[in-house]
Amino acid sequence: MPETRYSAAINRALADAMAADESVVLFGEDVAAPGGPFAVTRGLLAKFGPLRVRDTPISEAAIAGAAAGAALSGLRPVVEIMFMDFMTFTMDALVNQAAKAHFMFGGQCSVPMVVRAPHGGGLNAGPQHSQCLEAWFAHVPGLKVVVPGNPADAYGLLRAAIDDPNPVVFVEHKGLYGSKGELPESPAPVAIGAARIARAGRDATVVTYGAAVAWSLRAADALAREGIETEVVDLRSVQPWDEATVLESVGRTRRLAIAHEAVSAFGVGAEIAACVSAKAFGRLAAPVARVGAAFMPVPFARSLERACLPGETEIAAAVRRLMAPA
Amino acid sequence: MPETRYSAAINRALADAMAADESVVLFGEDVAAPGGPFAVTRGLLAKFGPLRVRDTPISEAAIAGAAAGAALSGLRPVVEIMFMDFMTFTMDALVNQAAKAHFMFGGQCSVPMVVRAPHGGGLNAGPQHSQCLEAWFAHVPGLKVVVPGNPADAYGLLRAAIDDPNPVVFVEHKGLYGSKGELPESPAPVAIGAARIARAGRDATVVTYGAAVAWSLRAADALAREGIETEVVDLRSVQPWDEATVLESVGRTRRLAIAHEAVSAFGVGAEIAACVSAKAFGRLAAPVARVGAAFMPVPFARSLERACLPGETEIAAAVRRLMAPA
Amino acid sequence: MTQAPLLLELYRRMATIRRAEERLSKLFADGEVPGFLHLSIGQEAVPVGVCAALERGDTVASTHRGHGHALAKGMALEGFFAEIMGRASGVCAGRGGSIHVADMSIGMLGANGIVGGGLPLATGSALAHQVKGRPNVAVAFFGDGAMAEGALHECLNLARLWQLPLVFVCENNGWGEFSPHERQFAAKLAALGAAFAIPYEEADGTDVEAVAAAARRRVEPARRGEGPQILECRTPRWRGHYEGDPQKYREPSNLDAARGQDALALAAARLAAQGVDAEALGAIERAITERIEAAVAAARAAAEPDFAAAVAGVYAEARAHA
Amino acid sequence: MTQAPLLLELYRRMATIRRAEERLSKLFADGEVPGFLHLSIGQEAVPVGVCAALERGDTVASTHRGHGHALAKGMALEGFFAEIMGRASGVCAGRGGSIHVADMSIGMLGANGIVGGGLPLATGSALAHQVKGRPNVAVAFFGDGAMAEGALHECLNLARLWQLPLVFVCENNGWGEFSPHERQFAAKLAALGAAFAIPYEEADGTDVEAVAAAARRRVEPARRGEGPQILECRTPRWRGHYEGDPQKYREPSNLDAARGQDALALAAARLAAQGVDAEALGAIERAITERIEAAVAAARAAAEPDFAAAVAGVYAEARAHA
Ligand SMILES: Cc1ncc(C[n+]2csc(CCOP(=O)(O)OP(=O)(O)O)c2C)c(N)n1
Ligand SMILES: Cc1ncc(C[n+]2csc(CCOP(=O)(O)OP(=O)(O)O)c2C)c(N)n1
Ligand SMILES: [Mg+2]
Ligand SMILES: [Mg+2]
Repeated sequence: MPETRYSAAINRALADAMAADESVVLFGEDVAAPGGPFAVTRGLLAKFGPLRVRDTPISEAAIAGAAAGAALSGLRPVVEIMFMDFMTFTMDALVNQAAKAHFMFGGQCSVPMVVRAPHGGGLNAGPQHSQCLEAWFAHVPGLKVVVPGNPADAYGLLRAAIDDPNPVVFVEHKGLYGSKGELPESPAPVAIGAARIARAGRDATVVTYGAAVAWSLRAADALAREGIETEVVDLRSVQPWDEATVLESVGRTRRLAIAHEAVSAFGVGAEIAACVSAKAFGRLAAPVARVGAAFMPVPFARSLERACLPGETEIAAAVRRLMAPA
Repeated sequence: MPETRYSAAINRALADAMAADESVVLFGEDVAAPGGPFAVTRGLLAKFGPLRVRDTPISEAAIAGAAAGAALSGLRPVVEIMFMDFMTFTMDALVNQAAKAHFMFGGQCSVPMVVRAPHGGGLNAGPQHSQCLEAWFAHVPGLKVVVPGNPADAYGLLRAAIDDPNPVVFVEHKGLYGSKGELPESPAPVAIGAARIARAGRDATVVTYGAAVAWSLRAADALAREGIETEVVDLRSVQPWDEATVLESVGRTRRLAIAHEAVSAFGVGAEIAACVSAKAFGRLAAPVARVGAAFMPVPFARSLERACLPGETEIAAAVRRLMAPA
Repeated sequence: MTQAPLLLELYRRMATIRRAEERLSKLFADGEVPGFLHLSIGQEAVPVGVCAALERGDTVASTHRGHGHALAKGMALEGFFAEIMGRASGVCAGRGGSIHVADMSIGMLGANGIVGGGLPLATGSALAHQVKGRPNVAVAFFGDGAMAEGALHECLNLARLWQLPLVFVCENNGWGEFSPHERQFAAKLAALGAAFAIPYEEADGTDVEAVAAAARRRVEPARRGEGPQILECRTPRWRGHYEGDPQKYREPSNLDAARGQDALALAAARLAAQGVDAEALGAIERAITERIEAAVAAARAAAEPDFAAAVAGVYAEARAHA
Repeated sequence: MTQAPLLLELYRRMATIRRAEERLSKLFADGEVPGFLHLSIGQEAVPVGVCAALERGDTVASTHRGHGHALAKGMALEGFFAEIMGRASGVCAGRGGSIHVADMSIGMLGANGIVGGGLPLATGSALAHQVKGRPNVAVAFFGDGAMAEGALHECLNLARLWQLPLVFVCENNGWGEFSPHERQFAAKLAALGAAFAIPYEEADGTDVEAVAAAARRRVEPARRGEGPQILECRTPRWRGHYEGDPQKYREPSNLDAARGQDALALAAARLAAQGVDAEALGAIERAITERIEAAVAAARAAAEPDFAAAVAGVYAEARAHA
């Protein structure tokens, strides 16, 4: 089980998928010759050649739209949108074309494409380079949304996303690229829609995904020192999301906090909170808590960004409030 | 109190706002000479001239972006995006530019613009002409989202939206354009963020907005015949939404259903359900219910569309379930 | 000059589109067609001429006014009518309707409710042909109104950079909805093509032989790997933007001029000069009418779409993973 | 030939930008500038030349590489440094940083993190000038990489249709991030301009006098109501795409060629020929350095931005309604 960086795991998943299936192609801004703005696609041009690995002009709408068209015509394109903030330009291609084609053409075709998009703050990159917009895509029937929180999941979920016949938004986190974790010698795909118990615990459940998994695990460590055993559920995908695993965990702990980096209001956590509050009605020991970014654009200055984005501290505090006697 | 059509109320609000403030300008596809695809802007070109009322080419991204730039330079543009489905093209202008400018420039400027966009199905217009996407915008700090359900609110909220220094997505419903309601001789603006008790009731609360207000009122009529007194709260705006009024109502009825036409999953109702479930924890007599469209693109065929979209029947059924002994 | 048999076949295809859309107009008026209906009556020479230059493996991305593209590419009338009438037997199972008729088995990637929406799809389809080494081209049909969308610019550029086997076909009917083209777009497509060094040709969109010849001249270099091509066809808009549009914004003279350009009449006159008599055309028309009536009858008899199947049809089924 | 006093002033402005960015580079290396930092060192002649043709009421929409535009339009060094260093006294209260420096009081509508994002903003600003009857123009700065975005196409068209007082200024430094321009865009801007019948002119972006003269020739017709104009300036990229970029993708010869084009050295040589001696330039440089160091010191001494104020600053305050 060698230690692998998150970015290297993605790179390996791309390479393995391209080796396994000639239909898999890669394109995006600076992904080929320069090896990707975050060096995630390094070496793939040399391995698979310029027919299958291409730099594009700065044309996000056409990148996403061409991916949809290519998927309709026999390719399995994996495209990169350099920052999730620029997914704004891909909305029509994704929402009106890719997401609907299988359904609205009566099941004649599928649209096996993956859009990789790094989200998240922590780099002081400011309001237009830090957003977490996955809730938009989760609201769109026909799209899947995957958010790996560690290298093994990044590998396994990307393989599954590329194999998937549906358009998948594959959300990476800029802050995770350098993080390390174990990756098996022969890693397997990870099913989309299956959460993972990242840490078992009996007192409270934290449901989370992406970079917030690590924060939640650190919060759980801190809480354990106070005698609070927190179960951490890594959703791994938010559309579909693994309701059964979440309900099972909450059924045991009777306390739920949801943690993500995106703004809380109208975020992914709202759906989970609404669903669990209804389905576990009367069995919860405390109201479902939500931890997310403050309701504001992600500010630039270090102190502002730190105050805006949630982290270990906020998650631990939320769990402590769950444990407080009503 | 003359009876006025919803579309005429919007037209009058535009005319009154333009008469009151020379900075208000109007542009969009076919809004000037042809008077609007739904005839909402008819007569305004003749009244205010071609400098202030303009047809645009089919360039939604530029329409929204130019509106933001114009708002930064002293105008109060009101632009029309012909179907809310085409807001996909305006996301960058709205989310990365308009929504953030006031904040990220440190409060130097405001962006007083309104994007009018009709949403909703019922016309068998199919998957790309029927969507309700307001949840996307509600998730974006810096945007306001207004959804009038009757002619008086359409007038009053549009006046307020045009007056507002922030970018406002003004969501109309295609199915409401022909509907009638009372409009005072001298109608006043309606504050954004204040819900309206559309019908008082003691047994259950239905929180709703847009076209679903009428469905909810009809459901309440039906329920009343069964002895169930339903309070109907018309949110009128979903960002901000009137938490106080909703909590007050639910505090009395202890039962809440949320009804909107958009897909339930990750929709506006999720936020309201999450919030109320937490804040009224332990005081609810039943889990919060959500009524929305089936999780699918809005299908074309009459029977499919009817089955996909919610209505009076689904709302009444949800309230009945709220009333059923646990 | 084209031999009569070919022109006759082109006539037959154009007449099929014309009669099918006339029938739809009637069905719409009678309430048998839900939703919006955009007819291409008068414009038949463009899809028929262009598709005459295509092979089955070639792909076509269409527009909201896509009936002609669908039928010219080979869509069967049964699935076509059933779809537009909202039946389970429709080519899209009644989920798409007029604006979304599609048939992947013949490379018809769908009519499209998004103006300019077909441009990136065709670009991607051409990319697939290129990557897979297929001897095929993709065609992007778009209207003059779509020229103003940024998608045109991005796709012209991408197609040229990658030398994709892609033919941009503009159906310039002079109108984008209720506004004339001149008030919507300030450039000529020819000049845009020149700016990107993409070969451009204009054809008379009322003359199916001229369109077919020009289409061959554009399709073949694209097929040979010489990169994207542009074909612009001026074509008349006979009807309103959609059925029910009273066209108050339109001068009667403009409408008259449009109605004066009749691709069917022109082809019929040429056929007559070549010795194909009215009798022969009449027989063709009767056969078309019979097929259309059969398709309408079948659609009427067909089941309503199944809602449970639609609910289950949002996602394509994924392979199972550990 | 320009009189020395004007060229001297242009030199002073260019030197201010150069020294300010050199200072930022050092501050960045020292960890005093958070986030990404895109420097325009080597490109100073373009913002300075263009802004020399502008008036205070004219508006400018900028790019991610916007320091030059901000300073050339008149942004004060104090607010500039404090913003990029993330202080409460920053021109954007520390909320935007380098990629978002803006000063509405001088018509600087903001640097922009979105490639091509300034194009529609400038289009709208020009519309506002036109509607309000102001004798002003808007300028859209954009890089060669931005040419591929659909926004360019849509805005060229809209500006031409409406004859807006808008000047498109392309800073063509030959690179879009890590890829050379030729691999990103297949058209020439001149030809695109011609397609839309928008007057186009190219200027040597190393020669501030040439840029200023060309900018005047483009700004004045726009101001007179003759519609949009295009100015393209070839300009060298001396640095990496952002600070810290090792530029492995770049041939040393390409970098050397860029460094060989020095707007400041060119202006200094001309000034020398006109009798402005090294002494005089030295004095200017010393004054600039002093102002910069004062601004840096002030920024260092300034407070951290206030989070509560930021939370309260998401929405502009609305008037009260019933
Ligand atoms: C993105 C988008 N914007 C606007 C519309 C509304 N709309 C439908 S057709 C049309 C006019 C299109 O004109 P053109 O491309 O010339 O095609 P034509 O109708 O003339 O065949 C418009 C504006 C749309 N469907 N999609
Ligand atoms: C919409 C969008 N896409 C991609 C990026 C990432 N990006 C930032 S700068 C840049 C290159 C821009 O090139 P150019 O316009 O030539 O400006 P230059 O950096 O050369 O000044 C890219 C791709 C972005 N910021 N915005
Ligand atoms: Mg047209
Ligand atoms: Mg550049």
